[in-house]
Amino acid sequence: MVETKIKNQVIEVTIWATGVLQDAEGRDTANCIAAAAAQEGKHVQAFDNYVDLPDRVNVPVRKYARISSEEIQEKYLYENDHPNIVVLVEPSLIKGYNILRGMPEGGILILNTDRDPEELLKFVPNKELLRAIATVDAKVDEKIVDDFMDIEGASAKTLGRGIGAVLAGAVAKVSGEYTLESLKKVVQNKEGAQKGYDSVKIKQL
Amino acid sequence: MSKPKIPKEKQLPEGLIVDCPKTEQEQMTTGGWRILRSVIDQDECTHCRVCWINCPDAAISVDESGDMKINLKYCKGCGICAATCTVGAISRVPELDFDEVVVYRDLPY
Amino acid sequence: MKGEKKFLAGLAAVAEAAKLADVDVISSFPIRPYTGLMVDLSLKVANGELDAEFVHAEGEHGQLAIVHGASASGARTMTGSSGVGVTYAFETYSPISGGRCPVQMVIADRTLDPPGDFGSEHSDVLCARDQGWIMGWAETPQEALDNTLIYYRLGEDKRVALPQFNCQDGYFVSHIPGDVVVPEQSQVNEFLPPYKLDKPLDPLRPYGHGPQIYSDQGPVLELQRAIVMDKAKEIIPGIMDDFKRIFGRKYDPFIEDYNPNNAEVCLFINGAHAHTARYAIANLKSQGVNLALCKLRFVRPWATDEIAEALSRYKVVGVIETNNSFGVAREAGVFTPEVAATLYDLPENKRPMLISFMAGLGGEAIRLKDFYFMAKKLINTAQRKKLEKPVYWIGFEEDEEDLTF
Amino acid sequence: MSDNTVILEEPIASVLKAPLEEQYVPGHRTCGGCGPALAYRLIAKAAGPNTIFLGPTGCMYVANTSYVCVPFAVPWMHTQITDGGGVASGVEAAYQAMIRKGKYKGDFPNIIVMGGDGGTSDIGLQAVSGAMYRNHDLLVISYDNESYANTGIQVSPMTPYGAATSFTPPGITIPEAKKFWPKDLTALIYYGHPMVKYVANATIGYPVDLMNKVRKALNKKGASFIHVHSACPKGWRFDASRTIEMAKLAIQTGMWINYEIDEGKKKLDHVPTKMKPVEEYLKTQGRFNHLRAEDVQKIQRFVDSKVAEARPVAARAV
Repeated sequence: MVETKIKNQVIEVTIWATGVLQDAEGRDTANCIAAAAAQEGKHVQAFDNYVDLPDRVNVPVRKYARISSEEIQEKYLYENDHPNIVVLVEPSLIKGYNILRGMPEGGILILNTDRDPEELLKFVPNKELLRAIATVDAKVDEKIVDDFMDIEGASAKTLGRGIGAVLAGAVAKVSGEYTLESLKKVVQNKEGAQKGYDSVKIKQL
Repeated sequence: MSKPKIPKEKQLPEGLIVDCPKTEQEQMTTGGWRILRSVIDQDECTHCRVCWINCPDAAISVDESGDMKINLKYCKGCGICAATCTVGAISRVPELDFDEVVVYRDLPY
Repeated sequence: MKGEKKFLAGLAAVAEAAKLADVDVISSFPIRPYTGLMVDLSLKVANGELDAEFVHAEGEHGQLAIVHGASASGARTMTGSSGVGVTYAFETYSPISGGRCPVQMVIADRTLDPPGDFGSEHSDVLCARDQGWIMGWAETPQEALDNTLIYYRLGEDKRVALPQFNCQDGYFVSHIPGDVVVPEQSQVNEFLPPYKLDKPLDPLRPYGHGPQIYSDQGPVLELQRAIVMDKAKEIIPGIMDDFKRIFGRKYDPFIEDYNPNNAEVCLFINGAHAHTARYAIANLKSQGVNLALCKLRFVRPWATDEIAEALSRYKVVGVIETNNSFGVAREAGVFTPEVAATLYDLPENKRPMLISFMAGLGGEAIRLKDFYFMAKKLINTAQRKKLEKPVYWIGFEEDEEDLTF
Repeated sequence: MSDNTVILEEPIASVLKAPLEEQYVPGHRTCGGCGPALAYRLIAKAAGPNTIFLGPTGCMYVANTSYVCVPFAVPWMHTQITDGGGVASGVEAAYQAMIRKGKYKGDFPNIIVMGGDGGTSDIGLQAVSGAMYRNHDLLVISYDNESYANTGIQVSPMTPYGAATSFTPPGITIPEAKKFWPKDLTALIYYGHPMVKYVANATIGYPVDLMNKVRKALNKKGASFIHVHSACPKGWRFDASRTIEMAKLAIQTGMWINYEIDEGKKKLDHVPTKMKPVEEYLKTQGRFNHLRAEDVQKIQRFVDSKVAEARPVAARAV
């Protein structure tokens, strides 16, 4: 039998947001993460969950970023089946959905809230999958992207203008998949990226 | 030419003709969408039914005693009820303040 | 044979069948040449011969929408069109077959624009051959009448539940009368049960028709339609047996293999021109030339095994393409690639050579001499055991006048 | 026309008298605060169980039936966005024939097309016009959220002048965003189709009025039409809790004029004697953020003339 390498190693990041209010921000967060990793020569993808769209006010929407040190072989998929990192742009979604679905052990959960990570852990029935839970308050004084032109299938008009930079900064700190410097090179809101990196509250599990 | 059989778990009704629900579509619970939960102060409520008639999700019902009851399985938390309440008897409280989990889904849909 | 003998053109014959089938809802829009069908039906409705709702649609798209809604509600329906009318309604074809509504659409072929050409070319409805509809052509008004009843029976069968294109060549079949036996109502009642839908649009039994699906459910629905198209193939022979028993007329289920003279070469043909081809075969016999004919009865479902079996008996097959498919494989019409694929799995010694004849395009008549020319090319190829040229455009070939074999 | 007709009780005197039963039940993926969903619910409530809905493609198809389930207690069928009027005509024709021929024993159903503004005023207009012209016994609803919302808010003929959509962004060359004035769909339907006995403009801001108009329309023999102004938080860019406020504000500023024409008699409903300036409406919605003072004035002039035109009773001899 010929020995075949059958697994393509890809770090999967799944971002959950609420429709309309955070659709563009969720997409932007995925774009920021992918662009930062690309700065370091990684192979990356960022895309929307197709069936979540068209988005509706308050409907959960998922955005995906994928990072790999080698070329991504299965590029044309609809979903991240096994997210290593999960980011909730809207923390309330933690109550309603199995946000860690498919996560391999040792995953990371980051929520956009001013609450403490411990407080939210009670809503995660499968918390044994996590190596860390973290919270970062990205919602304060950051402008929500509010523009019709930030729509699925259209080009990204900006990168990291709003809270996406803050969340991507937090992801950099908690996961170490890319550096804050790489992130700052790609986002407009450089202060936000720094703030996310500095202010994220991490609880190691 | 023989075609593969469709396994039971994948089968769909021929022509995609599906059953109608009677009172609620349980395949599509939307309570998990909610960021702010509406809470009715029953002492203030005048039973005018304005919140009930204005709910796009039919998530408010009138119980036997005439009280308005919010169906948290489906309420998306839009806040129309609070905005249109004639006596300001409905407040909106962050969902995360409640320990109670009403709907928990493996997948959004 | 029971029934009343009449002298009717193809569309008038279909109108008789529609009346016998007690159609409930008809939708019309004028376009030549199929219009005559609706003229006859409107009169039958006006004078009370047929109790049906006759709805004047605002276009072919509307015509199809109307029969879609009516069929989903439990009514037996008929509509029809020609040429660009057929393509205008294109959006509706897949939703109708996907919703498994067995509407019947009568087609009297007409060349697609440009420019305005009334002639019968099959390209109009052949565009829609992949939309999940039963499809086949009638050669004569009698066959048109019979096909109407056969298609309702087939399409409304619960195991199938598919819409049908009941096609005939415009003008040639639709307008030129022939002898037709119009069967008795009792015969039709025996052959064609009333249309009964399991899940109609009915407030007494509410169902939701056609919600959105996930991407991974698409294949299931596609496979369902593929399976019932297969099922149609499975039950067609039995329906033809029943038809013969009740009406006394025999139709080959899928392919009419006409080879009275043990020929080695054969024409593969669809539609009206089979009539002339049969006379060409007889005339050539008197010259010592043997030619056979395979006439297609159903384009959908395509009977791969039966067609392969029939064509495997010949050394050379000439596919007559009364349609065009610009830039297609082998650069002829839509049948050549289908026939080639059909023959592909035959062992080499049973696989005939294939020649395409572009004939009857724009509705041009195919004359006896055209068939003689085709015969010459088939026989020459058989004798030389070598394919010199895969496609001939009738009317444009240099040696068409030379009919020496 | 069939004799198996059931007459719906009208009028519904107040919210307290509205039926408690829902035909459009909870469990669907429409926006939080969705105006069209509220319209659907009120229409279904008024129509009751003996109803068949036809759903041309649009938000009220895609959001309601994603995925593989429906939120309707009554029969519903998807139609293409082009052919709601056509499919409904076919359903109506089928019931006329089947009841007459003894093939169906139930009552003649209420047949309602729930078309969006695109599915009724634009790509679906031809089919709607066909149904109206032929006077099928059915009701066409245009739930008007003033855009092709399902595909991400693209301009439709009902989009107001000056509104931004994802196909009409404001820019240096086109500062006012949308450049055309919307169609007057109700007038188009009424004055273009002489057999139509009942048309109305309604809004989710006045639910009892809407429900009564639905019942009145369904109780007519023949085709009727109701244009329902349905505020859209996603497309108009306002907070979802303000849907009803937007609907009412549209009435108060003259951006929406509620009326009915019942067998030739025109009656205005809930139209204030003194209008608020349109600016009060425009400033509440993100889609008008870019408007300059001159654009607002232009819209004000347009609305003034529409209001003036609506006021006199223009009756058609029947």
